Amino acid sequence: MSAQIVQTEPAGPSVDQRTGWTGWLGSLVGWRRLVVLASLGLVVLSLTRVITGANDIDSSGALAAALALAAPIALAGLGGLWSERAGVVNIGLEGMMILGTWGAAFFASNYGPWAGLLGAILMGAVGGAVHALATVVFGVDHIISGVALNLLGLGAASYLAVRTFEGTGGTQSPSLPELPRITISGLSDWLGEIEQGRTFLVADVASVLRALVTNLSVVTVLVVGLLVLSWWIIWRTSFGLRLRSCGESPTAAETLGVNVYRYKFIAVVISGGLAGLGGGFLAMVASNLYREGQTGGRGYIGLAAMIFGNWRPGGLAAGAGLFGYSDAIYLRGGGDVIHAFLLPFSVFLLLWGAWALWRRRQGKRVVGLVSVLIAIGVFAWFALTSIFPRELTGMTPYLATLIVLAFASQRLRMPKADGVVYRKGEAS
Amino acid sequence: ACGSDTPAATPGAGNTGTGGAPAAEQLKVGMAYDVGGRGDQSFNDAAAAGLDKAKAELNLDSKEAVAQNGEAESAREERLQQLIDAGYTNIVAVGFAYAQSVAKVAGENPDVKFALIDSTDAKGDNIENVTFAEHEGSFLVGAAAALKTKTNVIGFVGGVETPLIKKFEAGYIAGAKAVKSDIDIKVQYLTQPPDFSGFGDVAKGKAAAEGMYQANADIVYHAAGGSGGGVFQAAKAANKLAIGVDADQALTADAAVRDVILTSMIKKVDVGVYDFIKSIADDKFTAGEKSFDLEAGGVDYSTTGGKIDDIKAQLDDYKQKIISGEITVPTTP
Amino acid sequence: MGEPVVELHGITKRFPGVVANKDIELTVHRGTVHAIVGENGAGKSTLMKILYGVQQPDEGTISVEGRARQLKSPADAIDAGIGMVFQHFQLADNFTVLENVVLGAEKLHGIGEGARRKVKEISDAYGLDLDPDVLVEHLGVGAQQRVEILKVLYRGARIIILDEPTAVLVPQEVDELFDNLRELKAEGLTVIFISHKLDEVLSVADAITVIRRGTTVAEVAPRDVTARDLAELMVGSELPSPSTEESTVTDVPLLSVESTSLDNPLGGRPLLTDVNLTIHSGEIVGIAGVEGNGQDELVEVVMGMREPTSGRILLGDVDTSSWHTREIREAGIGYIPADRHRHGLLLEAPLWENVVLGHQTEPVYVTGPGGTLINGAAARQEAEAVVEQYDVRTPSINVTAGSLSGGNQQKLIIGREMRREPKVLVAAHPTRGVDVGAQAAIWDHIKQARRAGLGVLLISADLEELVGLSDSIHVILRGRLTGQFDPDRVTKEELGAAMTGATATEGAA
Amino acid sequence: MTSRFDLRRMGMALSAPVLAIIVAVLVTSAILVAAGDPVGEVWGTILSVPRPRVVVAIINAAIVYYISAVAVAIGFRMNLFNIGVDGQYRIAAFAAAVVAGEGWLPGPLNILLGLVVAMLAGGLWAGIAGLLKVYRGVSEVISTIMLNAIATVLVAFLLRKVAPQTGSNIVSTKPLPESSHVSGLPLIPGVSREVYGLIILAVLIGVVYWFILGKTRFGFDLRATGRSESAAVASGVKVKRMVLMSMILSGVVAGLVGMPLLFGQDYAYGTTFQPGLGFAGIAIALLGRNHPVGIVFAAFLWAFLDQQSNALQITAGVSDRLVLIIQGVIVLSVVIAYEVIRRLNVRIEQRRVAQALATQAADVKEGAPA
Ligand SMILES: Nc1ncnc2c1ncn2[C@@H]1O[C@H](COP(=O)(O)OP(=O)(O)OP(=O)(O)O)[C@@H](O)[C@H]1O
Ligand SMILES: Nc1ncnc2c1ncn2[C@@H]1O[C@H](COP(=O)(O)OP(=O)(O)OP(=O)(O)O)[C@@H](O)[C@H]1O
Ligand SMILES: [Mg+2]
Ligand SMILES: [Mg+2]
Repeated sequence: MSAQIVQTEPAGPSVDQRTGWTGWLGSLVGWRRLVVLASLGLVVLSLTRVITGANDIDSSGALAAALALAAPIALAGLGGLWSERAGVVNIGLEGMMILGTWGAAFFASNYGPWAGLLGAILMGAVGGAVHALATVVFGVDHIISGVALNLLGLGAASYLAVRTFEGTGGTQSPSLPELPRITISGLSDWLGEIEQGRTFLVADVASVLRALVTNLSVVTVLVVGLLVLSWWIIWRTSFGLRLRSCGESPTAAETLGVNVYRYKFIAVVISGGLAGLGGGFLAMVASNLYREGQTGGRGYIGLAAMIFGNWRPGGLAAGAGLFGYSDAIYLRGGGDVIHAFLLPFSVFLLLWGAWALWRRRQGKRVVGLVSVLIAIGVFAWFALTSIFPRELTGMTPYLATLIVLAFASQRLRMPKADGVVYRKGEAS
Repeated sequence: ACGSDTPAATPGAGNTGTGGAPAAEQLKVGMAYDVGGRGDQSFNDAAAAGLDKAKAELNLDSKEAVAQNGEAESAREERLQQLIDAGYTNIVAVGFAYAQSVAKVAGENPDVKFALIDSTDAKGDNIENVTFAEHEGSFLVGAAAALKTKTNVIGFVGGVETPLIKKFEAGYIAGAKAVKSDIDIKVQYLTQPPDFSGFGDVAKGKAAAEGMYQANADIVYHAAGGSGGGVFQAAKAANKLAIGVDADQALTADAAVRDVILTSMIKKVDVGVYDFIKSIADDKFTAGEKSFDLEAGGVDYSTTGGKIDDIKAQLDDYKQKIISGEITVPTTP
Repeated sequence: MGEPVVELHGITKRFPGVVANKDIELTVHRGTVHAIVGENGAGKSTLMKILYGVQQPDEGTISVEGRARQLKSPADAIDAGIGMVFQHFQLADNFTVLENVVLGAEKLHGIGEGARRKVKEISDAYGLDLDPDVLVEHLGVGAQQRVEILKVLYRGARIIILDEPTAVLVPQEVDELFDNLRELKAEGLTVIFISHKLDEVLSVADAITVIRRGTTVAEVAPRDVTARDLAELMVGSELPSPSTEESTVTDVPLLSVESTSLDNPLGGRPLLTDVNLTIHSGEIVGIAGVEGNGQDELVEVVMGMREPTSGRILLGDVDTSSWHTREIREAGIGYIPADRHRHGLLLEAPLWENVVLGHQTEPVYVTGPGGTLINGAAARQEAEAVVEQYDVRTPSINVTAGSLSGGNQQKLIIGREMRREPKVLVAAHPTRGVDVGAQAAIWDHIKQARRAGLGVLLISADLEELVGLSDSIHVILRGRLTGQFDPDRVTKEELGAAMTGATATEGAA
Repeated sequence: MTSRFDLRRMGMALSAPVLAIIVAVLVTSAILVAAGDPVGEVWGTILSVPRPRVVVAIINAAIVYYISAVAVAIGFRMNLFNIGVDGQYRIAAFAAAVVAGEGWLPGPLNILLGLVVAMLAGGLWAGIAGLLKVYRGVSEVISTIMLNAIATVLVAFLLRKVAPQTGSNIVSTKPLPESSHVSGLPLIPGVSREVYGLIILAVLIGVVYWFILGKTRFGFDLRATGRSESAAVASGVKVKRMVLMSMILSGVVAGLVGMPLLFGQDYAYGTTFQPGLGFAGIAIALLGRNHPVGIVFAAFLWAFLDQQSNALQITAGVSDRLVLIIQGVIVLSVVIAYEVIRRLNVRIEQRRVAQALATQAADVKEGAPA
């Protein structure tokens, strides 16, 4: 890949010997760590909500919107995960997503909503197959092929749309039939009442649950299912083992009789299918029609979510969730919510700075001091204003992602042979 | 589907025109649409309706071309020039994005006549600037919202935060405040220029409107082009109301959501386009600004669905006050 | 001797412009260790890859256990009961031992508990001492090789190919490996074994095939030949022998490492602890050690690629411990890295650019105001000189470094460093994977420079080389220098013991 | 021998794009036929000899594309994927427009000031991604995607703050003083349209790019790092510094992308200022193989297709989005053709090496017995 993660430290024998609670957290495996982090997050949200009175911070509506906005990003990211785990960088997710939006619209309007979903997957998979053909069979640089796919995807979808949705001028499709949504109304109402109670933590748990039982699209459930399923297939089955081996060391895989080309090809096609489904989600769940420009760069965001999530399903779900949440907050006019977040952010900065100062490591001093100063500044901002300027709320999703990344430890580990063009017979 | 989208303008349009006269020289009209083009169920469609009406009445040959997102200035120039080269010497440039290119191409082609919609930035002897008083129309639907709200909270969703859309917002707020000075108005824009995806991102429109409804708003007005579909969906899901824009959306929107549309702020781009073509056919073209305001019937509110029949009198009262100049509607919020 | 299990007839393999194998005849009998020897590029690996199905022969037949076989891929070879350990290990670093072992053979025992049990069972049975759940990247080379062998055994291979398995092992590990081989042999397995270390070959093999320029030139029994005979069969002519010379050591210290330690940034045991050593003008100081005991880190600290946590590096009497690599190189330290592909060369760049690499600021190579421009003409001239003086076999200096054979790549690196007449040379494995002829030439160059006052820090896994070249030898173990030896008196066994920490070493210096 | 070698290489270098274009035409034609669109008219339109005014438009578009592609290429040469050129040039154009719009300095000096401000702004914005990468290990792929979006919001916000209230529907910075317009060059006879005067800027950037990369020590270090980071480190390159420097440099050049538009056409930064040039730059850089001359051809090809396809809707009645398909197919087929030809070259080179070695060996044998 032309874009590699510069390893900031030379790889040595990495013995995990971190201390304190971060060490304990690190020692938790996958989903358990996720659960702990999520609970922690909820407590922080709840505290912030109670202190600042910004109730939309975790209202069931905000959470439901976050889920709906996160789902297509998660699908794109999951597509990226499949392909990159098999060693093929997929910057063409956006193009495959666009193909998916058209596929969903065309098939749904002709053969019904479920066919629409399949159509989205199919069209995305076609895009994936082209990428696979170029990168796996012809050994083309993965970035170049991905860039070409983004052009092709956009071009093909617009061109096809003009041909297939003639009545509407070609920039959008007629409205599409809907897929079922799940509402457990009794439970939803009851939880709604608890949520309105605004009690610390209780209301927050209720609103999380309410978001899950109110007007939840079956496709959203499918997305969650696909995340889990992908994890299971890639990390728990022999198929997945082989697939990952193609991303880590294709020559090793080859010498053990694994048909590397085949696995890479399959992975990239699946990747395309998932990204296509992400497009389908946009066309059929998030809205009810195909529209040119509908994906709005979500393929790239999905890619970012996957890198954010360290090439793991849980991580990418967190990345997509973070993004979907901040997007939801912004779209819901969350000037007050964003303002409320200044409080925990300043507290976090203060703790971070204090910790850095306390450790007294050389060079950390300055970092610590600066953090504390910024923390004070942020707190002052929080205290002296009552709302975040509306014109700037639009940058929240992006800024939040950058800030989290800047503070999160960057122990990113991409598959070792990711982006490396593989040729058969090169084992030595 | 587009044929049925022609709003408001069709009544009276029969075959009474000069369609049959073979002797008359064919009028050649080139349409350069904004992004979205014919079929966007909104702004461009309204312009297309004007063309269609003229076609039905006049001996007309037309050519249409549409802009792409994020295109170069030169692409717009080239589009206009291509139309001229192909012999279409009466050009309708739909949307303010064409201002610069119209100025340039009009200068180079003094014999070609231009109608530039929504902009007064390009002036010339052969340019008619067709503008609309969106703020005045928006004032009326703002007043309607304020009169109809039960929660005293209403909303506005703008597609992209441009001065044009802010004009809608300003009028809406003024109208609502004129009725109830203490009314709470939520305002949200979906994207910032040059990211114009806010006019086509239904998902975002939906999320924004949802937020407003959940924050107790019961009526949301949108000036968000295609994203407005999401606003209607959210209204439907929340069992609340929405206000359409540009066309009478209770007629043009997706059938499933038409019943949530309280009223629409109609911007009669079709009339503007039709008038331009007609003026050329009649050899009465005049350059300069042609403002389609409330008085000229260029903007209005719609009554389809009968949801505002009870307040029609009050709205018409406001209308008269605006026309008479008693009320001056601001153009910026 | 058992019946023939592998019979290769008339194997020919042509690569573009090269005939790697030509009419090869090879018969291997059951229950034997069969060695294959030959120069670099003779075609040994190619032949083995053909037998393992990685590559397909252009001509010739293969039969395994009496049956003619078409080996289209490694899968076919595995099917036929063949397993191969490659010259460069084929392991996924980020996989556990278990994952590496079961990959491709999931059908046998699944990928879960059953497989884990089986892995433990084999590991115990052969004393491989491997934990199935450890990540391979945390293993040393020796253990990695045992994983490779475990992979082969797990698949129930009856014929095992080992391509240069001992290149990276210390004597004790070699002995363990050979013990294992004998055990396998006793169970009726067949081993095909490639090595450049002819003594080893003689000690372990039951039969030896010599390949020269792609063809089999002889099959001999180990008891009938000496190492020298073998070498001459390989090369087809007589060889110069490495000779020790009288000491040129002076008392002018060039490079001193003083109480230097280096912490592991990821926590855990320090990578280097209190290292002290001095290199004088005209002295070659050898470092012996099992790979992964801090040699790389020592080199990186000396070369300024890492800053020591404590201690000082002195060049003459200037403290250079906080200097950057470039400044250190400018001060006259030459560097031959252990991994030429990763650290020594730009494989896609032409030779003349590679000659500049590492010397970008040398006055010869720069021009313009403040030396900000690269002088292409001078670089080409120097490259021609390197090629000429160091016998780099290449058609021109405009071909890419990647298209040279390993030995010639190494000569290029040595030439580019020596031509700059360094005061000190840090040489890590200067002759690894290089055939005997080229090896002798490289040694000669180093010795010549030593006579002129060069000080050398020599790191090598080849004990022969260490003993033959060094004026003194330090053993490095877990990041500490644990003993100093006089190369004239120490035996390989003593060194080996010290390297593995098997003895409490008190230097015999 | 060298000359024959070079001739062959040139032949190879040319055959790849030609082959690729043929493939692209075939594939696109197949799509057109399948969709039932008029193949002849489409190609007739796209491949027609452009009118003089279109030639000017092509040159102008190519100028802007070229700068953008060079910005991207600087990153690629370092294995950095700067997706952020888009945001960088918009921030830069805005900053330059604001400063130059004030007209503090007279005529040409004001232009120069604008260019410097643009370079600073672009460099700073890219520098954020560089800093995040070097000090926090944040992948530049993510950070530049995020920074693009942040730039959009930030510029829109600031633009509203500084824009004079004109009642226009286009929000713009204060227009440049007349004296700061860079007059166009009447290179093409027969039209009133002119080529951007800042074509000089593009040429200069190309030459400087070629010079720095190919001739200087800095360029040597940069290329070395791109080819093998580990080898570069061992050779004494300070990789972190290189990452930061090349990211900033990429941003500096990105900052200049909008300058021909600003000083030669729009004379202000407004909401209709062309977005998306950074993304085109990625494809063009890749197509031109990050080579200063290669990118010239790629930029012209891209601009040619873009401009020629403008007429598709009007003359052939086909969506001009078709051009995206053509461009995508061209990118793919060009790289595939290059790859095929590269492999051929490697083989030939290996054969040459082997042959030369064989003769050397023979010489040795025949000469003195070693
Ligand atoms: N894939 C390949 N493509 C082209 N040439 C090759 C390839 N593999 C090997 N060769 C050539 O075939 C010849 C034999 O190489 P091989 O790797 O078999 O040698 P070897 O005897 O194993 O050498 P070494 O002792 O260095 O490992 C060499 O000349 C080499 O250049
Ligand atoms: N797949 C290949 N394609 C082209 N050339 C190859 C290939 N594999 C090997 N070679 C060539 O074969 C020769 C020897 O290969 P080999 O892998 O044995 O290297 P080596 O000399 O042993 O070096 P090292 O010890 O670093 O591996 C080299 O000239 C190399 O360029
Ligand atoms: Mg070999
Ligand atoms: Mg070798």
